[in-house]
Amino acid sequence: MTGSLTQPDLGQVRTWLQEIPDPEVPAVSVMDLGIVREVRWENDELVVAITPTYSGCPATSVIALDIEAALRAKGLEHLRIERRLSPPWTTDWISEEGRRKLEAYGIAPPAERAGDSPSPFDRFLRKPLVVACPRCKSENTHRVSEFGSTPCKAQYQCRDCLEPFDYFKCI
Amino acid sequence: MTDRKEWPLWEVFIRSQHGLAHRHVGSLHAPDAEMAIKNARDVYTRRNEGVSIWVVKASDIAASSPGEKGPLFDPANSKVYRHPTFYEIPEELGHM
Amino acid sequence: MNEQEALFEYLLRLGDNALILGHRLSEWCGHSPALEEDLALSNVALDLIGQTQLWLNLAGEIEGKGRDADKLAYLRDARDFRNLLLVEQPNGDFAMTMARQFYFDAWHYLQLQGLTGSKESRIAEIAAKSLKEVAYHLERSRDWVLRLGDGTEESHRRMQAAIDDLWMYTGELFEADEIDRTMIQAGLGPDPSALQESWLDLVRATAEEATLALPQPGWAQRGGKRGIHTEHLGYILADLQFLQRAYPNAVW
Amino acid sequence: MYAQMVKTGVDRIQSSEEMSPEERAFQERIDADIKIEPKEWMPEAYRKTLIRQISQHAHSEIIGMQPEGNWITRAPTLERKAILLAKVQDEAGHGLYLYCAAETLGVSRDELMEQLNSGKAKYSSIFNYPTLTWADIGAIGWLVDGAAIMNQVPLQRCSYGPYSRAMIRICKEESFHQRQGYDIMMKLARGTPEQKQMAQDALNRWWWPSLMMFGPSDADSVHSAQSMKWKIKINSNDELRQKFVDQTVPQAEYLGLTVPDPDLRWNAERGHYDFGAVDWEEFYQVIAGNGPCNRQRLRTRVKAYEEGRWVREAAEAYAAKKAARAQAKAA
Repeated sequence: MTGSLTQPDLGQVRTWLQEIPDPEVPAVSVMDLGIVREVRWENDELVVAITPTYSGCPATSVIALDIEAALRAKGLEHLRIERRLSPPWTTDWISEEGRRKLEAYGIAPPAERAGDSPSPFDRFLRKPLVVACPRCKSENTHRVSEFGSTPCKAQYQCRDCLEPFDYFKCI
Repeated sequence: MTDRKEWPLWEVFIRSQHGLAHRHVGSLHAPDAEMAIKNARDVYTRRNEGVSIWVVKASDIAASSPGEKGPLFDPANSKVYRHPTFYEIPEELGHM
Repeated sequence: MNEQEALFEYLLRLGDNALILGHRLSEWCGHSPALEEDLALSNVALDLIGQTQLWLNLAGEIEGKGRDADKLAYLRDARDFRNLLLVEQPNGDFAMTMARQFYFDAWHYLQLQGLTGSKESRIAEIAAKSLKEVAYHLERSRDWVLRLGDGTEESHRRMQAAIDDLWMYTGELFEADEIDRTMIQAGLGPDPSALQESWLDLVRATAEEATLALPQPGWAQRGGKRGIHTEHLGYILADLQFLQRAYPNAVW
Repeated sequence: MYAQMVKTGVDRIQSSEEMSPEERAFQERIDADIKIEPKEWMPEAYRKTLIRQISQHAHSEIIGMQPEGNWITRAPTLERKAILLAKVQDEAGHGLYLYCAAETLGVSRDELMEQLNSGKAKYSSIFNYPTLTWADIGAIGWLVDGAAIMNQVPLQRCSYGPYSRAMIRICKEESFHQRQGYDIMMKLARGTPEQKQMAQDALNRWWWPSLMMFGPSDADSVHSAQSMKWKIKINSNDELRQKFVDQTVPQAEYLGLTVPDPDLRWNAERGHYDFGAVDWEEFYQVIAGNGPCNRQRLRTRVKAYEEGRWVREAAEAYAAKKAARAQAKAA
């Protein structure tokens, strides 16, 4: 029995989770992405609730496994991963920290909030979405393809520095 | 029957509130994809059934032929090792 | 007219617009160009009937004379209705219905958007709920303006005729009267004239994409907001109110 | 029922020995409650009978929108208006599901519509009666939807996959239809004397046509026997009619209304109600096109269809133009 006798406080657990990278975008952690929805103690069992970025996301089981392994390494024996599908994950849950990390990694973070659906006036009058280049910050960019390396990303290119980059679509 | 054109048939897939994947719910007629999605919203989500809609032209669906059911699906029957229940794990190890 | 009286009148306008247009759209049920459209038009009508109940119940509450949405809808005469002339115009052909809907939806969206900022929280709440519904109405009516405008020769001709015919009823949407001004000052509702530019932007861009020519600004028909209607409203009410009038005091 | 007297094109039931190997395998699947799916082999008579039955059902939903649609603009309260509109809208939806189910059998909706519009296709006799008062809306919900549900619930188990799935969806959505009808009747039965009179009058006029919905006795019908063997018909007409009477009479009593049948009485021995003879001559006349509203209903449907033609064509033309533009841009 190597488990700690005292329960680590939840803040501590969150700090540990902060170090677990997302398997698909290793630059950001599962906390940054807002995949971890809740951490709580149920008597002596630690429960970590996670919401997959999209249902059927193949990375979900990997994430669950990573979390389990990391926390066990910290000496936590009794833990359970709870999958939470509702409400569905949205890019609105990516933290400010996460957005900064995405950009530093070369992925443009979502340009708008999914929560407030754009006015039909804006859409009809085609005020185009402004996606800034994560490298040179130019707003003179264009979409190359609706789909990037993963379904949640689109491919863009900067017209100024010519950098091709992924844009994290807003869902 | 004259050969007059009819709005094409679309198959509708809806992801329900708590469902995992999009599920086929039925079909409808619409002149184009945009209208097909909107019609699907009005036809198949009148009771708050969905959060996401896919439509695909029925004529664009390639389907397995029912007569080939045997060759297509039977071979999978013999690959029991693909199922987790195939393996016996000592009970003391707990969940794996 | 004090602020409360003005607010009552103002709520009647909101409720009556929804009621009368909902009534018109429900006339299509079973007669649409395609089954899918029967379902869609009914959905829009159902949204509008729901909005009617919310606005008119609130109006009755503000008035404080024990009238609820049903009493207001079923027991007022035409001169006491406050809806815009646009919404009471007959369905005509499908192009006419869709042109009327598009003109109205575009304005309705902006109006509701303004109302979400109302200082009266109940107004803001109803507006926020309705706004989502109307965003979808606008999508659909705009879709049809595009499809009919840029469809076949016949549909183009019909849609052009419809937007021409109804144009003179759109001026009223943006005119502010004493009641509007009271609402603006009290922070209860938006300035109708401030909505016109956005409305025109969208209507112009849509007409252009639909290969339609927008009429020149001209003489506007007005009066609905004050209870001076076209002849059509009387027939709508004869239909709408028949049972309540024929069997006074019955409960249904 | 919504599909009455569906012909199967057979004149007697084949024995197992007479069947071809395919037919035998087909019948064995049905006997084993395995669903038949669209592209699988099926006897031509099965396919044709299903098209007839499903399209009759669909046509009934669509024509059925008219008698109730009559009262949407005149509904007595905003809530009643919304409920009725939602109900008639559901009927459009159900027609649509059923046309789609029929389309899986290789017939287009346009073809089916044309059959309806030309008077060639049948729909339920019940919708050729007029709705004269608001109580008729209550009576339709209570009696007509009540009768329809009786038939539709077992059809959820029918042998053809798409039809069965459409039925499941329809039954789920229809569960409120009968209740709202009964609710209208309750309000009227407990209302003013005029309202009560209105309710009784509606029951008087709709009772017999509702019993006719189940169709004449098919105890000796080879078509019914064949359909039941194929599991596209589950119960006999008489069985369902009896069930309907047994269920409905106590409901009428609860409302304080009188069922217009002097011969109606409880038969303790049978454990069922005995009831009077249905006027089948009237039924055949209505089916043949001589009901009070046949011509009117068909004319209204044809008008909507013809007047919608330019709209459907325009949307089609627009889609084609848009696709061509997208292609030109890509090239």
